Amino acid sequence: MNKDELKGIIEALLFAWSEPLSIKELCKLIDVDKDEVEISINEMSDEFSYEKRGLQIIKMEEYYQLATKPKHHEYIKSLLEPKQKKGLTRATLETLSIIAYKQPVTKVEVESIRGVKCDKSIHTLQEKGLVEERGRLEKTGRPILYGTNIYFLKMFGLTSLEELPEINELDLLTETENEVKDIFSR
Amino acid sequence: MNKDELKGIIEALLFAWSEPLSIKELCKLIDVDKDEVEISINEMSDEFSYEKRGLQIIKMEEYYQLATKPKHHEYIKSLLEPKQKKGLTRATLETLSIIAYKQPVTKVEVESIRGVKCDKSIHTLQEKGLVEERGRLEKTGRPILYGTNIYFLKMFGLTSLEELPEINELDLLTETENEVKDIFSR
Amino acid sequence: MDYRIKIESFEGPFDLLFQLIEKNKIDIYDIPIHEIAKQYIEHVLAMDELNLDTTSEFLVLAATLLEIKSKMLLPVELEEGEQLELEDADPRNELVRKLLEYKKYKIIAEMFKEREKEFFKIFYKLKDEIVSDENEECFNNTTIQDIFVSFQKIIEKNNISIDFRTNIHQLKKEHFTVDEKIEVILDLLQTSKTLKLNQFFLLSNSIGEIITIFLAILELIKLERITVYQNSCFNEITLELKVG
Repeated sequence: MNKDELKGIIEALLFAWSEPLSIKELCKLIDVDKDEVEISINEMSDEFSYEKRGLQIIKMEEYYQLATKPKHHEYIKSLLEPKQKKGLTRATLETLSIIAYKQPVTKVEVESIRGVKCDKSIHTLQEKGLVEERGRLEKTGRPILYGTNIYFLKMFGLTSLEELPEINELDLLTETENEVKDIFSR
Repeated sequence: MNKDELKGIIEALLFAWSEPLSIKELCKLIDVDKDEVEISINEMSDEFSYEKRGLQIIKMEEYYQLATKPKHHEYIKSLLEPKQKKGLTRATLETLSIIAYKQPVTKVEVESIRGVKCDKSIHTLQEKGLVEERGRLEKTGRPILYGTNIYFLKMFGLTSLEELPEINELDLLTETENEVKDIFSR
Repeated sequence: MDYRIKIESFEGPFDLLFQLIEKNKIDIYDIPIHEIAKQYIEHVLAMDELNLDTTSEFLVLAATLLEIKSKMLLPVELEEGEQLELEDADPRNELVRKLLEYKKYKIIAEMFKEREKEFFKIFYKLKDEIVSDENEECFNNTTIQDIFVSFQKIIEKNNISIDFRTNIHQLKKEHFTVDEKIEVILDLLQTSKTLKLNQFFLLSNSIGEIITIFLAILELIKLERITVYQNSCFNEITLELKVG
C-alpha cells in the first residue's frame, strides 16, 4: 500500500465513523504500524490546511476526528433550521423526548432515530441537568446509556416516568398502512 | 473569494449537511453563481479521484452528497456495526424497474406488466423513500402516478434517469438471457 | 399439521410461465400451448395442494392459456378476400407480447440487484447537528405535552415501532437470601400450621425470589424442621411444621 492509498483509507474511515477514532483502532483496521498512521495523519493535516480544504483533522490525545473549520462556521450556520422563539430548539426537544421515552438509551440509538448526530443536544441536556448517564452497554465501545433524572420530572411536573403521556401505537398508523393491513386481512 | 476558498466552503457545507444538498441551496448559502459552483464541484470530483482521496462527491440530478468510495468498503465494513443492509426482494425490484422506466406510471399499469398485485411492493418502495407520488392521472378514478426520486438514483449509483441502460426490445427476442445481460455492461 | 414444502418461488403467473418456457427450451414465438398450458395448470394445482396462496392472478392466466388453446384448435374460416388482422393471425401473439415485456423488466430487476450490491459499499455519514452559539436553550415555555408531541412526530416520521422495552434490559440486584426466606417460611408456619407450596410462589415477584424460596424449603427439609407431603399425584404440596 502506498502512502496516498493509506491516506485515502484513513480519510474514509474517519468520515464514515465521524466520531473520535483512536489511532490504535486505525492501526488495527488498516493493519499498519502506528508510526505510519501517525505520519500520514500529520501530513494530511498539513495538506488539509495548505490546500484550503473544507475539512480538518482534529486531534484529541490518541483520537482523531474529521470536522469542518471554524472559518466556515458562518456558512454552515445558515444551514440550521429557523430559530424558534424562546424555548427549546427542535433539536434539543427531539433528543429529550427520545431519551425520555426510550431510556436507558445510547447516543447511537438516538441518532439513528433522529438521523442526525446528537452530541450537542445531549451535551446541552446534560448541562441543563435533565439528562444523565446511566451506566454503559456491554458491547463494542461500551456506549454510554442516557436517561432522564428527577430534575426532568420536576421541571415538567411529573411524579414519575409512568406519568409520561402514553403513545398509542394504533393511532400512529397512517392511512396507507391501514390500507395495506386491509389487504392482508382479506 | 478565490476558487480554492469556494471549494473549501462547498466541501465544508456538504460535510456538515451530509445529506443530498441541492445546487440551488449551495448557491444561496455561498452567494455565488450556479455556473461557478458547478465548475468547482466538477473540479473537486476530479481532484478527489485523482488524489486518491478517501471521499467522493455523489451527484444525483441537481443534488450532491459526500460519501466514501466502494473500494474502501472492506476497511469501513469492519468499523461500522454489522448493520444488516437488506437488499430489496425480487418482487420489489421488479416493481421498481417498471416504475423507473415507465414513470410516471399508475399502479394498474405496473400490475398489468407484472401480472400480480403490487400494493405491497409499492408501499415498501415508498417507505424506503425510493418512489413517490407524482400527481394523478386525469381519468376515471384519478389513479395515483408513481415515479422515482433522487434516493433511487443514489441507491443504484446513477446521476440521472438518463443513465438508465436502454433496453432494445429486439435484443430480448432472440438472445438468451446471458447475452442480453451484456447489453447492460456495455 | 399444516406443513409446507418449499418449492420454487414465482413472483407471479408470468414468472411461472416464463420459467416453464425456459425449462422446456421453447421458442417464445412458437409456444406449444397445449403442452405449456398442461404444465402450467399442473403447477398451479400443486401450489393449491401445498396450501400456498393460489391467487386469482394465477388462475386468470390459466384461463387465458386454455382460451388460446381452444382458439388454436378451431379452424380459422376466411371469407374470400379477407385479410387476417395481426392479432387474429395467431391467438398467442398477445401473450407473447406480454411475456416479452415482462421479461424485459425481469432482466432490469436483476441488473438493479447487481448494482444494489455494488452501491451498498458506499458509506455516508450522519448529518451534523448544527446549533447556533447564541441560541440559549430555554425551558420556560416547554411542557410535557411538547415532549409527547415531539416524540410522536418522530415516530410517525420515521415509521418506527415504539418498543419501550427496547433491547436493553436492566438487571435488578436480587435482595433475597435463603436465610431470610427460611425465617419467613418458619414465621408463616408458626401462625397457620400448614401451608400450600403454591401460596409461597404466588407471593413472590420474580423468578429469583421463587428460586430462593424453593432453596429455603429444601434447606428446611434437610434440617428436618418441616415435613412436606402430597395427598395424591399432581395434588397440591403441603408444608407443615415438624413438631419436637
